[in-house]
Amino acid sequence: MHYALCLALFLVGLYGVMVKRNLIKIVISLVILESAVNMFIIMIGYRKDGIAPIMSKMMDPEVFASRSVDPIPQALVLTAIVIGLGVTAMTVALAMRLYEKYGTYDIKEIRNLKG
Amino acid sequence: MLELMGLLLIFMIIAAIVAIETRDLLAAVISVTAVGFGSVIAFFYMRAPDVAIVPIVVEVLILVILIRATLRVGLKTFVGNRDFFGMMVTIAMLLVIFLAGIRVFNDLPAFGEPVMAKMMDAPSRIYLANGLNDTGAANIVTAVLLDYRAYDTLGEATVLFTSIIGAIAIIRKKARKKPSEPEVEEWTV
Amino acid sequence: MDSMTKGMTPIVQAVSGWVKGFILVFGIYLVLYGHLTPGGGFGGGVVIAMAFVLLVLAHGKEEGLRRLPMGVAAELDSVGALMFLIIALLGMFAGLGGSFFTNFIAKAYPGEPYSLLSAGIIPLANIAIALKVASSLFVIFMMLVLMRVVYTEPGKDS
Amino acid sequence: MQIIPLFVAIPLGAAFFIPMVGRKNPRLSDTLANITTLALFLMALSVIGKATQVYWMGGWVPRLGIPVGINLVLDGVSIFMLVTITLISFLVTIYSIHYMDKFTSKARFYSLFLLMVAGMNGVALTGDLFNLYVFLEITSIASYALVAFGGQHEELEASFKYVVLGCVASTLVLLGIAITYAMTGSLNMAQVSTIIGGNFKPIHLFTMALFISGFGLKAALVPFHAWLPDAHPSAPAPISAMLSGVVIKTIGIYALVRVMLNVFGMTPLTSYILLVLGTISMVVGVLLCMGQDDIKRFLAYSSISQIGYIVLGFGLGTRLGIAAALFHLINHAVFKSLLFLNSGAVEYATGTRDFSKLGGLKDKMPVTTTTAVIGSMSIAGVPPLSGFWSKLFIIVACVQAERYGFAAWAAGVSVLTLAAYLRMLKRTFYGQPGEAQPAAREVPMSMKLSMVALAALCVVMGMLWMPHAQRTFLIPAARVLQEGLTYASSVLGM
Repeated sequence: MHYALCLALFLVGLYGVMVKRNLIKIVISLVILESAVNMFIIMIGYRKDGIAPIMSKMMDPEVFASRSVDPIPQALVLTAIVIGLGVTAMTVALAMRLYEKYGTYDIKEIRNLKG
Repeated sequence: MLELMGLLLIFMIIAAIVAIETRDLLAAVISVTAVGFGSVIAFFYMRAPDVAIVPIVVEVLILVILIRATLRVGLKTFVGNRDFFGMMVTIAMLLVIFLAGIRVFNDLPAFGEPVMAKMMDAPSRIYLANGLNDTGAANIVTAVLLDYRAYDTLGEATVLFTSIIGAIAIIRKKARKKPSEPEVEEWTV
Repeated sequence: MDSMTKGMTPIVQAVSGWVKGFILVFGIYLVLYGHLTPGGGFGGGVVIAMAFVLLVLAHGKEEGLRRLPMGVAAELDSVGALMFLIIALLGMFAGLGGSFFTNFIAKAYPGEPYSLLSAGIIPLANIAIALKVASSLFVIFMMLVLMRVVYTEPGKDS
Repeated sequence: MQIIPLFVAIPLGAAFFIPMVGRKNPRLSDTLANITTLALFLMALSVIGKATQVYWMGGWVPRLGIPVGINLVLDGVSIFMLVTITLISFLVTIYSIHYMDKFTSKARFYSLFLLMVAGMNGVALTGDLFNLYVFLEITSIASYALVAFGGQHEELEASFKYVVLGCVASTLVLLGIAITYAMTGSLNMAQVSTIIGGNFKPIHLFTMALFISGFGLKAALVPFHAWLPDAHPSAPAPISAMLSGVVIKTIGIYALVRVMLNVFGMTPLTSYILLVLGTISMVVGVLLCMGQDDIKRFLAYSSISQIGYIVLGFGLGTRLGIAAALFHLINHAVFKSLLFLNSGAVEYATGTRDFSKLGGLKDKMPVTTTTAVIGSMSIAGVPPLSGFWSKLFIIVACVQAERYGFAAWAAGVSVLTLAAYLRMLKRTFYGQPGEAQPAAREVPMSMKLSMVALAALCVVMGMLWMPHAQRTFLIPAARVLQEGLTYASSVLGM
């Protein structure tokens, strides 16, 4: 159920990428796509009534290991978020340059190259 | 509590649809930030404080960048979609993926029961049991990020470096010169 | 549109002067204690960059560039990345562990768990990453702020 | 001191360093970049013929057979890819010394170039799924920026198209990796393959579909090829050579084949999908390329067709098929980079890439013409050049696997390729002089040097099928892929 909702979020992003004509809308759709995947990865690692994977002196290591959520997905998502940020920044830079050249964000009017 | 998570996801989907479908530009940018903050809340809820800190700030930065990209060029509204036929084909295709996804996702472990609970060989078990002794870091996520899987983090830092150099290269005003002209370094963009 | 060049009202400037100091300290805290509490190089670096973003938003881009010129920020970006790579390469020397990314400090001086100086190269790597992330986000933000978007007719490229 | 991590660390270090020192002094960045790629090429040559080595990052060796850290695997295929990548990138950096004088910010160009090389080396070496994704992104982002490097209208537009489709592809791959992790709890390719081990549930098929569409987008296989004919021609010529020559093969084909064959294991279904995708790409690519009037767009469409041959060979799944596909992969890397460098030389000398404005260049640019003829004949499969042998062996492998239909398609497309290339040669180098080149002169030394080197390789590469070269270079690579799931035991040492 939860995974299906996450997939729906992913597909909403994919829909935006494929259907929208405005460059900024496409960038927004890519951001949504990335957050959907990040969300999915964190959900994989969640343990019901779990605790954060940060040890403290008060906690018994055995109890910690049996109750903590999965740390790997969290490390992966940290990496993925930064990658997404880099791509977004570069895409926005590209979109702004394109605006400068064509005076529009509409992909229909930008179409110079034939598929 | 799992219902709360479902509600949060539904909220994010609605915000995403608003972001994609609204004609008002500022509303679209703000809605996509709402999706981001929805995921921040979800990360806190799913016991991932390390992950939650980064998107808070990243979302603000993306908001600033997107508003900069949209507002300063003075555009207010967006124009519509690509042609109707292509849109229908896309929607049909996405529906097929969705139905296939729902069907196969039954094979995944249920939400709330991570795979490491079942798999005896999962590396996560080793990280949780020995992380502190192996690396000296009490924050196991940091231990994974900067010691066990530090090579990924090097790659991640490189990605950021690449995109910055790339963005600078894309934004520079003068891209071509005559072969005989000397190289000039300019920061005015 | 003017706020990017001249900055905002004096009230905003005064408040942001205080807030930005707190943000900076919080960012540095996140970096230094990244191996003990939530946070780390990336989170901390982004927070530090936000302090500069606030500076630019409140006081205008001239002030921001005076505090940290673009050229210097771009060099810091390279320096941070190189530092991280060198930390990784140091581990390759036989005396220090022998493979890429060996945590050679933790092997030699295991340090008291839960203290600031535990975890070997992890705090050092956090500092390098924070330097890298903060300067690169500052660069990208300033690039997009400084960029003048002027529409040129097709076929009139420079 | 182990050499394996240096394949990634050296180009990374150079890429971080060059923007610091090279901004004011372009000649210094030329020197540094060329030394780096030469060093990488020599390192790649030095590992040819070595047995499989596994390198655990940070000294985190597996505990009780459970991989803890990230591993780099230097096996036959990785060596093969490393040699291809570093060979082409070395010759292309030599070419760039003079070619890139047309552009500003040379230091950033080299930095991005080396990041791209580092990313590809990382992809070729890694034994970890998520690490594969990270290095895939490094390569992709560097190539997005390099496509837009010229800063003109169509370059920015092509780059935007490439970014959007590339991002979708990366997200699909990441989703695939996430589902794989959710099923197995591991990211290590060897461990994942022992857990999945060829017994498929529907979700594995779904994951494989994600990987095929993600990597297929990166490799521009036919239903996913929309970005390539824009992106490859728009880039500066050295980058077009890299993109068509090695990038689509490393982050598309190699990654796809590694995941399909070594992690999931080849099944009749995946084999059939690859065969069909390969054949469609082969046919559609060559048909689309016949009608082009821009020399670089022509070459870009032809790349799609040749990629089809490679995928067809891998799809057969037999030892001969895989070896022939690898052979065609390295051959195509050589002659397609050569042809793109030729097109860059033509553009450098005349300022245009349009067939209708070109013609009769053979007297003014003899070196470019000769090398272009060798490259074209090789790609069209004229004996005794390298392309002939690899296409022949792909067809033989099809026949041996009793896939006669596919063999016929491969032979037919080869004839069409020859016709298309003869037309290209006639309209560019022979025939009536066009309007665009009254002042055309032969290009500077460094550009000539790398074109001649690549043309010479086209002639001698057929020798790779000699028994000795085959045994040390091709067969170990083909064996790793063909033996599929034994990959796991050779990596984890069980």
